[in-house]
Amino acid sequence: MSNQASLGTLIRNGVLMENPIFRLALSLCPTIAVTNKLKNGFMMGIAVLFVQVMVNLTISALRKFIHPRIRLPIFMLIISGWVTVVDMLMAAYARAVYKEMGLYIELIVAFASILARAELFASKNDVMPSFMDGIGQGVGFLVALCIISFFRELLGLGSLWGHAFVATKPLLIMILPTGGFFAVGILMAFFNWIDIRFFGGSGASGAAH
Amino acid sequence: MEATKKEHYLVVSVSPHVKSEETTSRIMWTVSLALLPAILSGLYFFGLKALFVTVLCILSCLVFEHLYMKVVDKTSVVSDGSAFLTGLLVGMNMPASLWSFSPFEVHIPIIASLVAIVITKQLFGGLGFNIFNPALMGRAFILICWPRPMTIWLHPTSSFLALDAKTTATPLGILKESGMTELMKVFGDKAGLYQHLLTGNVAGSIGETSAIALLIGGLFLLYKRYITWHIPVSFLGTVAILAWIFGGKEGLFTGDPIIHLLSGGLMLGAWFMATDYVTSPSMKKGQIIFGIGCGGLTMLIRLKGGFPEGVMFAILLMNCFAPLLDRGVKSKVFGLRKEAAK
Amino acid sequence: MGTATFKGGIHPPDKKELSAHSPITGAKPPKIVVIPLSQHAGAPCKPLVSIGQEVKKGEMIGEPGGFVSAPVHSSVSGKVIAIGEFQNAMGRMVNSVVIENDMKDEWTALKDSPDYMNLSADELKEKIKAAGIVGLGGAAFPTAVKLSPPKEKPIDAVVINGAECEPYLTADYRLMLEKPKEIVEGLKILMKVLNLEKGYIGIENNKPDAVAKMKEATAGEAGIEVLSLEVKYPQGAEKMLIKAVLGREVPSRGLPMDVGVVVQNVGTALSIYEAARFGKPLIERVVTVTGEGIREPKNLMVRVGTKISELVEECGGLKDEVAKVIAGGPMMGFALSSLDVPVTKGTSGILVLPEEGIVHAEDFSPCIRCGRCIDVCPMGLMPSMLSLLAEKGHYEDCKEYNLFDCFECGSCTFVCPSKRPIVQLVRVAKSMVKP
Amino acid sequence: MTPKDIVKITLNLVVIYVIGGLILAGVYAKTEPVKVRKAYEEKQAALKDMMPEANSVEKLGVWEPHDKEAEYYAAKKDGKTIGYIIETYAKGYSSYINMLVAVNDAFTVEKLNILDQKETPGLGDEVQQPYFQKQFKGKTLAHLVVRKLPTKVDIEAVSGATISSRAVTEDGVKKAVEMIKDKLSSEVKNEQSG
Amino acid sequence: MEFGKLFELVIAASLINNFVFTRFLGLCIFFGVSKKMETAVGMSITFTSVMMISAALSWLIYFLIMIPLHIEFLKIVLFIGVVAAFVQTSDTIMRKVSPGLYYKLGVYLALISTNCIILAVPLINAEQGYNLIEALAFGLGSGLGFALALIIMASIREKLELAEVPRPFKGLPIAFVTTGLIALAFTGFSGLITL
Ligand SMILES: Cc1cc2nc3c(=O)[nH]c(=O)nc-3n(C[C@H](O)[C@H](O)[C@H](O)COP(=O)(O)O)c2cc1C
Ligand SMILES: Cc1cc2nc3c(=O)[nH]c(=O)nc-3n(C[C@H](O)[C@H](O)[C@H](O)COP(=O)(O)O)c2cc1C
Ligand SMILES: Cc1cc2nc3c(=O)[nH]c(=O)nc-3n(C[C@H](O)[C@H](O)[C@H](O)COP(=O)(O)O)c2cc1C
Ligand SMILES: Cc1cc2nc3c(=O)[nH]c(=O)nc-3n(C[C@H](O)[C@H](O)[C@H](O)CO)c2cc1C
Ligand code: SF4
Ligand code: SF4
Ligand code: SF4
Ligand code: SF4
Ligand code: FES
Repeated sequence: MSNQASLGTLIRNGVLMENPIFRLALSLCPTIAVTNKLKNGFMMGIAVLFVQVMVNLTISALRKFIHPRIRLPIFMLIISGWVTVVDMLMAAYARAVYKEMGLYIELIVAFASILARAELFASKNDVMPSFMDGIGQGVGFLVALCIISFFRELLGLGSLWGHAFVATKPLLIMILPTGGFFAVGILMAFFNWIDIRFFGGSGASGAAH
Repeated sequence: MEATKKEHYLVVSVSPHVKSEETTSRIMWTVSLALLPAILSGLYFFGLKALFVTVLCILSCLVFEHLYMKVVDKTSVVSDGSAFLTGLLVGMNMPASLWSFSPFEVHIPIIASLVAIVITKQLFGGLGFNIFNPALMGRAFILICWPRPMTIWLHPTSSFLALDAKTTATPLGILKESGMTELMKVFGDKAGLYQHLLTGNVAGSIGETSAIALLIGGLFLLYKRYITWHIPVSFLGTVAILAWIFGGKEGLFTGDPIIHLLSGGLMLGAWFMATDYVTSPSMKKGQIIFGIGCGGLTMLIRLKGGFPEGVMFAILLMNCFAPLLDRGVKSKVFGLRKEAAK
Repeated sequence: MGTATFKGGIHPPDKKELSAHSPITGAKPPKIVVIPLSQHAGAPCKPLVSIGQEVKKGEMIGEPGGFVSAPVHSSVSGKVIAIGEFQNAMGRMVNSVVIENDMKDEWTALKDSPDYMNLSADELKEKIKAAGIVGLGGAAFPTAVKLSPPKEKPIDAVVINGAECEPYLTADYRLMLEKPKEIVEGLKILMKVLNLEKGYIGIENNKPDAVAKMKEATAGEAGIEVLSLEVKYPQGAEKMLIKAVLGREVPSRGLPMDVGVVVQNVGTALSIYEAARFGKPLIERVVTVTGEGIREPKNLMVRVGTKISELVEECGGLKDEVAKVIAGGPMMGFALSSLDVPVTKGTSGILVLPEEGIVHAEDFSPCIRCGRCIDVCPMGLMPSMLSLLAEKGHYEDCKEYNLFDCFECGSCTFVCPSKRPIVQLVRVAKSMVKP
Repeated sequence: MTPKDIVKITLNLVVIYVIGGLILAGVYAKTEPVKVRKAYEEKQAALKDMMPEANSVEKLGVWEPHDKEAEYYAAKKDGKTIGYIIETYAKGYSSYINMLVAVNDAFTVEKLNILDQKETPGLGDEVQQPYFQKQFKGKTLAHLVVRKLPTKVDIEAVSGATISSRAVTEDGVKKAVEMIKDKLSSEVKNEQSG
Repeated sequence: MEFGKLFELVIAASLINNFVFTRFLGLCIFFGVSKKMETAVGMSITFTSVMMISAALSWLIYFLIMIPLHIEFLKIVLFIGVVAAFVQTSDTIMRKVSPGLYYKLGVYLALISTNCIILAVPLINAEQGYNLIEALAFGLGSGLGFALALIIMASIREKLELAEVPRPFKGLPIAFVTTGLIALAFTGFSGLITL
């Protein structure tokens, strides 16, 4: 990705073409673990967005200063620092959500997608593009989480953001593990289908890991 | 001689030039036939409602299979009988109570059929490629989605047209929740219980209750060599042994294996569902391990787990291991000794 | 039941009654013979004649082109009218000598040896070699080569293969009924050449009269044993035969000589006797012309090079317009695209299936993993996996499933309920990878 | 690695650690009190909610249902004990069900509040529904039994979830009431004898 | 009794609360390396051992250093540091001591250090307040459960290679659906042990 790429392209890439979840199959754990409710999915997305942006900012700002030999450990340190910040903030101010998905917030630290962006983009670019890249990536993640959790909550609980539409639970399994895997699998297939059908793509999603 | 040559049209194909009469569809239809005694017994005890549910499942499966083939532009092979058999088995695994329109519950068997045919079978490449037993996956799916309707059992009545909905618990349900004494209270004595279990005069899924009818069908398949003894015998044997050792309340070796053998979905599962070619290992040694695994998991769930009945989950869990068993157990190649293997 | 056998195998309807009761008769002398110079496994022959040359019956017309090869002789007396590429039964073009029969049946001078049993092993082997004898059981492997095992592989038994397990075929059966003595003599020659004490004759027990005849013929012969074998295809495949008769397992991808055995077909044994006793080269063989699609099934003594169309004609012609004509048996034979091809040393039968007996290979369905093919494979392979891997182009992976142990007997394909062309797929895979 | 590199790396590490440590410590200092305060408030609110008429709740002690730590409290109004609130765990169908039980000074159940459970959605988790929890008000020890048929006197099971219902009623509430009754009477005894 | 408890812990961690099928941890690696049996087995071995050792290491750090110093809030930073450092060290040691083993398993080590599951075990141990033995048992159970999931999945995916999966579902989507179905089968274990 060159520096000339416009900021808009950067965001579009993150949200659509290189969506960490549907196209790259990265950072899958929270994708399934917290997406049984729209609210949880959204909060997770926000948390990741925040971390990604802050990490990109920090790293691009410090990139000239960091010695290449200890690049990766420093990156990890920075990421875990920001995750800790988010973790503490949520523990204090978003307690209900945090109680349900605290572990997965802490696990943001190990998201391959965050480290990958830091390494591939932020460590080579200026603050502003890195910021935009972070937004693009983070929003992509957020959108994916919202799509998945939208379907799962709607089908599984018959509600959205906690507001029930029907008295029954239409397809309870959707909020259970099986439903999470189904939702991601079927959405991935759907994007592949679009790719094949309208863009003549190969439909092969997923770089390993 | 020139004339002879001109007159004749010679068909050329590769050897062998003769083939056996057996076909895939004949196998599927014969297995369906072997299920006839059990389904008749189900209809006898659960009446018109059972008929309704079973037919609904069969039709849904056939329709979904056909529609899927149309959507993906393949030639529909509904006549091969495998979708019919799947539908029949889905139906036989449903409680007859699902016939109800109010509360509206007839969508449940339809969704089971959808999951069976489209998700479990066709998404994986269709006949021959599915990893999991379609009928059982369909059932597991709806059990999780609608646990309440799926655990409401009609009382077996002999009146075919009865539309009342008297419900009761299954023998295994009673055994799990209240223990043997309660079971004896309901059925009088052991002999009475065995008799009920054999004939099918107990609550349960439509096609699972009559052990004797299922046994007849299973032995028929065995006789026709459509299945081999390996899976049923190792499955049932493991259940019997474990039930005897761990099934008793008074300590080890005091359990009653017969109750466990005759009740629940065991007979249906061991003879007709664990033996599904597609989802079980193809080597005999693998099949025996598969059967033992099914038996062990069944008893683990029945005795220790959260569900009163474990056959369905046991078979599905072992389905996960079938490809592994096929990979691990290979045939003994003629003239190839272990150390000689290159 | 005590009858010897192997693991696996199938029981196709044997249909032998169509021709079992018709004695071997000489086929009408052909007007023209087309004699391929490559009728055997191994190097083709070099022609010894030229166009226009007169040849006698039994005269050598092609000399061996290498160590694994066998000479070819004229089966008629007459004039060479062409030498060139002609189609053979497998549909391949092979170099052949065409001879016009002058109907005089003049033999070349043959070397008679009434005291053949006193000849040395090497002399006998030389006679067999000169007579151009190859295995008549199928692969047409030069017999003299088989009889020269390397030193490190001592041979201790010879087995005469009278199984004739392919459905329909009755050539070996009629030979055993009609020429038992000669076959036993052939066996004794084999034992002498290989310096053996023991010889066996294995016959499937659906031919009790042949078993009885051979027992009678071997009465009083020390060291020769006649065994009746379970009726099961492919009992006659040499690895299975050796397992059944001697209980030995030829190692994977090995040869019978690896377990000290030589296997020869009954027809081969007869030819060996005739070569040793009369010096007669291999110019004719028994061919069963049979099947529901032919009017008069027969067992004929046919000269090598006779066109198959002539045999069909002699047996009353085809019944249907559409038919399948097979050189060999129904399990392993080749379907002919033309009847205008010659009988060779390896042609054991001509089978005509009528229109309604033809199974179409095109409409097959996915493997349902029923395991029937695994149960019947005599080699203990997993044909289901082989066919699936080959179908999807994973040829290399076929080797993990012992692709090259398959000898294409067709048992798996016979039983498959999904009608999968397993053998064909195996052949494709074999052609795509190196062993 | 040149000495210059080593210096730079050390500098790197020191700077990052110091800055990072400062930021984290700062956030920690800001959020931790909030977290602690909120947790405390939530707990107080929950306890208060159990006994609305009480104006203070006092911790009495700790007990260990199913080896898990749980507290019990005295609810006071104007210094006078009007009831007790007990936290407990019950062994349910697939999880331990965490709940608060409030009893008045006659050991009649005032209120039940299920705090946390992971029972089967759609079945066992119905015990969280108000219609089930409301049944407990006014029940004495003798009536803390589960019936599968409609009942006004005892506790009616959630249909299809007898195990969870029983767990809440018999393993949870009943044991909690028995425990508090026991503890208090033995205290009384102790006081009398001491 | 103590032993029985530990056994329950191992069973619960490996089957009932299987990392992949019910806890949704380590999914990137799970989908990434389950394509071929060989890699799945290599990963399983590496994984189970790393899991146990890092459980022990982080337990020591948490209970002997962090709690006394009241710096629990740094647990994310410290755990990832410790685990990454440990993985890095074993990488170096393995390369020197046993190049053969390194050749086989080295690549998995590298994958593990950036994986969420490696952090999950210490975090859950800390949250549950397990003692050292329990923490080890939990690490073992989680590792075994993950290994089981990987190996099952690899055998299934190798089989699916030959199947006519509809094109949009080829590759990862069908792997997800498969995992969903396995997870459904694994619900059979629910209620086995109350957690
Ligand atoms: C599947 C199969 C079946 C065979 N059946 C017979 C048989 O029934 N009789 C026979 O003589 N040869 C049969 N053969 C050929 C034998 O394996 C063997 O090559 C032959 O007996 C050797 O004798 P020959 O060299 O004299 O032909 C069969 C081969 C195969 C692969
Ligand atoms: C390449 C090749 C080499 C062979 N070499 C020998 C040999 O050295 N000695 C021997 O006894 N048979 C040898 N055979 C013959 C086989 O043992 C077998 O009899 C022959 O292939 C007939 O096969 P059939 O079973 O299809 O008729 C050889 C066969 C082939 C194809
Ligand atoms: C999928 C499934 C989940 C279940 N979950 C629960 C549960 O969470 N709580 C419970 O008490 N019973 C549960 N059960 C039912 C019990 O096994 C048992 O059948 C039930 O408690 C009997 O209650 P009933 O007599 O009211 O039907 C479940 C059953 C199934 C099939
Ligand atoms: C012996 C036998 C048992 C079968 N059992 C089942 C079964 O339990 N469930 C099912 O959906 N189909 C069953 N089938 C039908 C068929 O194999 C199944 O639809 C395939 O799994 C579809 O690929 C069975 C077929 C046979 C021959
Ligand atoms: S079919 Fe083959 S093996 Fe069987 S008898 Fe004929 S030539 Fe021999
Ligand atoms: S089938 Fe196999 S053994 Fe028989 S001739 Fe052909 S290659 Fe040789
Ligand atoms: S053709 Fe090959 S795979 Fe099939 S049965 Fe014969 S030897 Fe086995
Ligand atoms: S016989 Fe045919 S359907 Fe059966 S396993 Fe073999 S190849 Fe598959
Ligand atoms: S997010 Fe858990 S392994 Fe990638």
